[in-house]
Amino acid sequence: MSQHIVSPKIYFLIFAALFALTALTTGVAFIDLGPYNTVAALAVAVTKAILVILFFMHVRYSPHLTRIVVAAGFFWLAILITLTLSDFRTRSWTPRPSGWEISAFSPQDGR
Amino acid sequence: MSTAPAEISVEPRVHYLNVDYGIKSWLLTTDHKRIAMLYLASITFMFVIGGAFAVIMRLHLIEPTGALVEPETYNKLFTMHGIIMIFFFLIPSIPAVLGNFLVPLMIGARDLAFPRINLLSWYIYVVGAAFTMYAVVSGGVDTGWTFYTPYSSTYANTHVMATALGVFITGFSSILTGLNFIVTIHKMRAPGMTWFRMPLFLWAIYATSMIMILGTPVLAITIVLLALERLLHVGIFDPNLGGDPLLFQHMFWFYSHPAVYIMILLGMGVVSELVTCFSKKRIFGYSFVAFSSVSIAVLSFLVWGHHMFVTGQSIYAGLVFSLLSFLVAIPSAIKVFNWTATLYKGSVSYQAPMLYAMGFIGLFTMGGLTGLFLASLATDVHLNGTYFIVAHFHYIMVGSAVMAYLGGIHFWWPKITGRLYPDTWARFAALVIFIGFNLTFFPQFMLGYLGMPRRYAFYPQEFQVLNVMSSAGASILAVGYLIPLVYLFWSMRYGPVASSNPWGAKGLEWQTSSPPPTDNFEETPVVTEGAYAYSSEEAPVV
Amino acid sequence: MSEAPLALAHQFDDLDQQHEAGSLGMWVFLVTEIMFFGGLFAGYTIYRSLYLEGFVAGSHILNIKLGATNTAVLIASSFTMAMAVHSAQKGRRRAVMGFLLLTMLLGFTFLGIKCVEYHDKYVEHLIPCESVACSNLGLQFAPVEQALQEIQKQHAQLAHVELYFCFYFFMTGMHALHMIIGIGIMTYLLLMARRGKFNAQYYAPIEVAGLYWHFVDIVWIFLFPLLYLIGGRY
Amino acid sequence: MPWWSGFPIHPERGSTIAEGVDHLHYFLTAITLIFTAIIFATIFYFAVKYRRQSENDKPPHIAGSLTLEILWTLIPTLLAFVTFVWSASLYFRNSRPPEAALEIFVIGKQWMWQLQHPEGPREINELHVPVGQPIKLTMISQDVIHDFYVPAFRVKKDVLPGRYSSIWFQATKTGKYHFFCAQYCGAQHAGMIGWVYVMTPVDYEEWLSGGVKGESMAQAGGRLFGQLGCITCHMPDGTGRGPSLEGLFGKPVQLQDGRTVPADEAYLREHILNPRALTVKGYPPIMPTFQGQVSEEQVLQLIAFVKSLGTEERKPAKP
Repeated sequence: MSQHIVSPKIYFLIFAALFALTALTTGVAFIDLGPYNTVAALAVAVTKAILVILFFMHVRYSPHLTRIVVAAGFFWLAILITLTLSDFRTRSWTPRPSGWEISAFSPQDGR
Repeated sequence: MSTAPAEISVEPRVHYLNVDYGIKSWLLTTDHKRIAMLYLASITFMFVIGGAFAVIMRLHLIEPTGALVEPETYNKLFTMHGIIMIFFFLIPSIPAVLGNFLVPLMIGARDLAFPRINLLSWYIYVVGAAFTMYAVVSGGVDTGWTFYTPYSSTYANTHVMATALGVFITGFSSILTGLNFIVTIHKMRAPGMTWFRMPLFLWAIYATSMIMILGTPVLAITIVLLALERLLHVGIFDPNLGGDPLLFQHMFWFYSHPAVYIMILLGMGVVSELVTCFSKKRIFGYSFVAFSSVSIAVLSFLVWGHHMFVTGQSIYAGLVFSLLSFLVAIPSAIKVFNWTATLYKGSVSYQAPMLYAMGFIGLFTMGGLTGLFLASLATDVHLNGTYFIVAHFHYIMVGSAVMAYLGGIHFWWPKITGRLYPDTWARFAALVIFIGFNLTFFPQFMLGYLGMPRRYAFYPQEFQVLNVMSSAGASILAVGYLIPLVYLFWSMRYGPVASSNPWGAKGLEWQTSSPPPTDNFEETPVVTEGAYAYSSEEAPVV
Repeated sequence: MSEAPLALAHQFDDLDQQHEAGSLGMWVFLVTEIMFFGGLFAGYTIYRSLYLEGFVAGSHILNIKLGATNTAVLIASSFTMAMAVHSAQKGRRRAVMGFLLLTMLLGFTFLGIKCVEYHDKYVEHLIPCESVACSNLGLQFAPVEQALQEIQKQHAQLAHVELYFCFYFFMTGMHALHMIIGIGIMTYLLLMARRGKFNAQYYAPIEVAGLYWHFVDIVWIFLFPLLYLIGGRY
Repeated sequence: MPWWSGFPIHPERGSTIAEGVDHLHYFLTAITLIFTAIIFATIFYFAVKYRRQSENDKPPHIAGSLTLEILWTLIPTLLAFVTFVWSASLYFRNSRPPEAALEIFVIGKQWMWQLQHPEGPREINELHVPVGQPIKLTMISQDVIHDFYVPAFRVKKDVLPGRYSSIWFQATKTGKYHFFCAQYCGAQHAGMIGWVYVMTPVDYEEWLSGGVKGESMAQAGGRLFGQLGCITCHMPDGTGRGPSLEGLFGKPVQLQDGRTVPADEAYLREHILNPRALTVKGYPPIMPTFQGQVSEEQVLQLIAFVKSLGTEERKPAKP
């Protein structure tokens, strides 16, 4: 399992990559990309997290069980966020006999 | 009916109970069997307190204007009854008592993966119980076990913080127990014990541990946010900050619905063991029952919205949650059919554990199907917040989970204490509980359909007759629960000595002596056949 | 180095089984931590989608330089922790102690920078607390000059910015608490390492502590963009 | 009076949707009783037929049968799906109030209900409605979450603080029906109940005119509109700094950041209490917030006034 010893060179490489990604995400924040700012910030954060999980936490060399456990953790978090968000985002949908009439906004009911 | 086992001369054999005496040997033990006994004592104490609150409430509701207590006290009674029964009895009962005792025995291990963490989780449970008991003694809390904001965060002036802290701490006890079970089942199975040779009780334990691991932390963070909102007078559920009380309900029910499956899944696990042993037959459709346990655990995380159909959740989300709630009922139906099919061509005996198992199957069918009323949107609008809901979840929690727990306690009692209990008394108690239970909670279905809201300290006149019937049933049920307490304690000293396998059951725990030695097995057993191999020709010599 | 008998617990058959059980146990615990922080992230996501301009205003009030340096500090501490595990695998006792000390040092730096940020919020009256006790301590939410202009620039409502700061303090506070626990664990490991408890065969406690520390780093990796970089600074 | 006479089995059906909900309820009751009976009977039959003859019986080894498993997976799934479609469509239809519904405002506060008719009369824990006329209740709470529940009409909805929620019903039978608070709200939660009096339209008109004739909500709203100084910006001819509110209710409004939203009650309430988040296109965000200066009831009166501006003919048609 984690008997596999990772050479310090790879550790240093990963450290450098993480450092660069941090600088990147901070720099990108100062450029106006409209809605893509958030997408970019999240994409960088996810890559950094994957790097830490695979190399620093040795998941790359661990048996499948550990990978399933990690995936299950993030999947359940996704369940909580998506199903709750589905309620908040569809509150302003009022049912019409012909189907949904999706009004762009009804303030307190959540945009 | 059951022939008394041949009298075995009791030579002073060292086992986990008489290996050491004294308070220190109990309070500092890391033996999973002793920790199970510590849990048994503490949750029975909590069950008695919770039960007392229930009896007072039922007596109070005999009169439409309320016969016994003030409305404020009644609100505290139903809140404390809910909190104690759910967080301090039902959730720890089967996993911490039967699970702790049996998991290492059933997979042929010497102990759980982390014995010290196991003892730590008992201490965490006791500290949590202490906080809640402090709240009970010094005035109680009246927010309902659901702690809905903004009442619990701004308007309630009772001991919400102490109870919330108690529930928060006890949550970690069930997280650590779940963690222990998952690692033990994965890493410490005896040679030859593949996943599909494991008893179904262990499948249920595994599925329940998944729920404990994935659900309880969300309850913990929700309670921390509630406590912070009460402390700082500002928080994310506060309407005048633009916060939404529904977010609290979403995060609360994300844990609390799977929590009801923690209670029932293990009841199913116990019943799978009882039905197979007392009909001397292999379970019908082993892999279907095993996979339905795991699929219940997974699906239970997708359905919590059916608690919020009328609380202002969006109609679209209501449709999604309603469909998912119907799907979660399917695996439970599969299990019930498989248990019933197991009896076919078996050799059925009616000892007390089997009576509890059969009672479980019937009442669980009733409880489960009344859940369909609440999963379907149109009827839930009428029935939400009425006594129909109270009846539904009592059929599941009391009618099924507690019955299965009692069945399990009776079935493994010889293994736990090395003594047999008086079976005629046990069957009588099972019957009294069955009758008392139905008389208490069936009228509440009708009360709910008539529209009597729950959590009412006084109610209109026309609901009185059904309430009186329910209170009558409650007194029978209370008596029914006291009888086992008496004869089980009696049997610890005076019961006939039990052989290592009094029921002729299959399973590794019946191959070691009862009560088992501290290290469970003389030498680690090797498993050669599937679970419940009752009818294979070369039945291993017991 | 003969197998250290004292290290093998009686319920395990061999050291490998014990090691795998330890790692799996920590990973399952980290899943509970994911769900624990997950509750906060879920609340954050929902309110960000409902009151975006309040969150943008709140995020622009934060000091992005301190946030970025903190991220770099934490990544460095992750690196030194990984090196500590590596040297434990090689059985080099002095290297293990050195790297553990370095990781704790970086951890304290992170907490120091965090205190500076919290102090700035205290001075700018951005503490989300409405209770009487808080106002006696001078903790209240009444943004002034620079923060107020930012809020008006974004057309945000004061209540929504206060909601944002609720999340800011709850999330970074919970993360800081986990940092303090991590540093506590490492001091204990430092003492055990000094007493030579670990060798090339038995180093599980260090590896498990490493997993915990990397998890705390991952939480911050997500916290930094979500709290500091909302909507971009232009 | 014999004890069993006060022992109703079946709640009254007082509204148009009660019929449909009851049919679904009986369908589900039938399923529950049939399946429970099947299970109990099978267990009882097997338990007796295959009772243990001797201790060393050797029952056959039956591992299971795939066909049976598939059978008792498909049938429950089918039943579940049928019930889901039936109940979802019923719920979908019941959730939309008809256009010409008479609107009544409900304010829940700790342990009493205040019901406000647009024509002016205000009732505590009582609601007088004409039979046969669809009624829409727009509800809000002043403190904790309450829940307006009329068992005879099969309607229930939580009443939330800070947000309007609405239900509708059309009474079919005159008479007196209970309404309850069905969401726990504190000490006197059980006391927050009252009566819905369904009357013939003639009696309703007589009650409406006979009762204490305060000014109608629209008139009270108009008075407030002047007192609070709204008139200075929202001039009827649109020459003030704010937009004219003539005929605004129900029409889409263009916001500063490009969104167009319908000007319904929720929009107006949000605009009164938190205006800066909803600056209308072409107008500076200078409207002050009235949070804390107006009670929920006054907000409802202002909204009633705005609705009555320039839409005399669109008043709900008198029966």
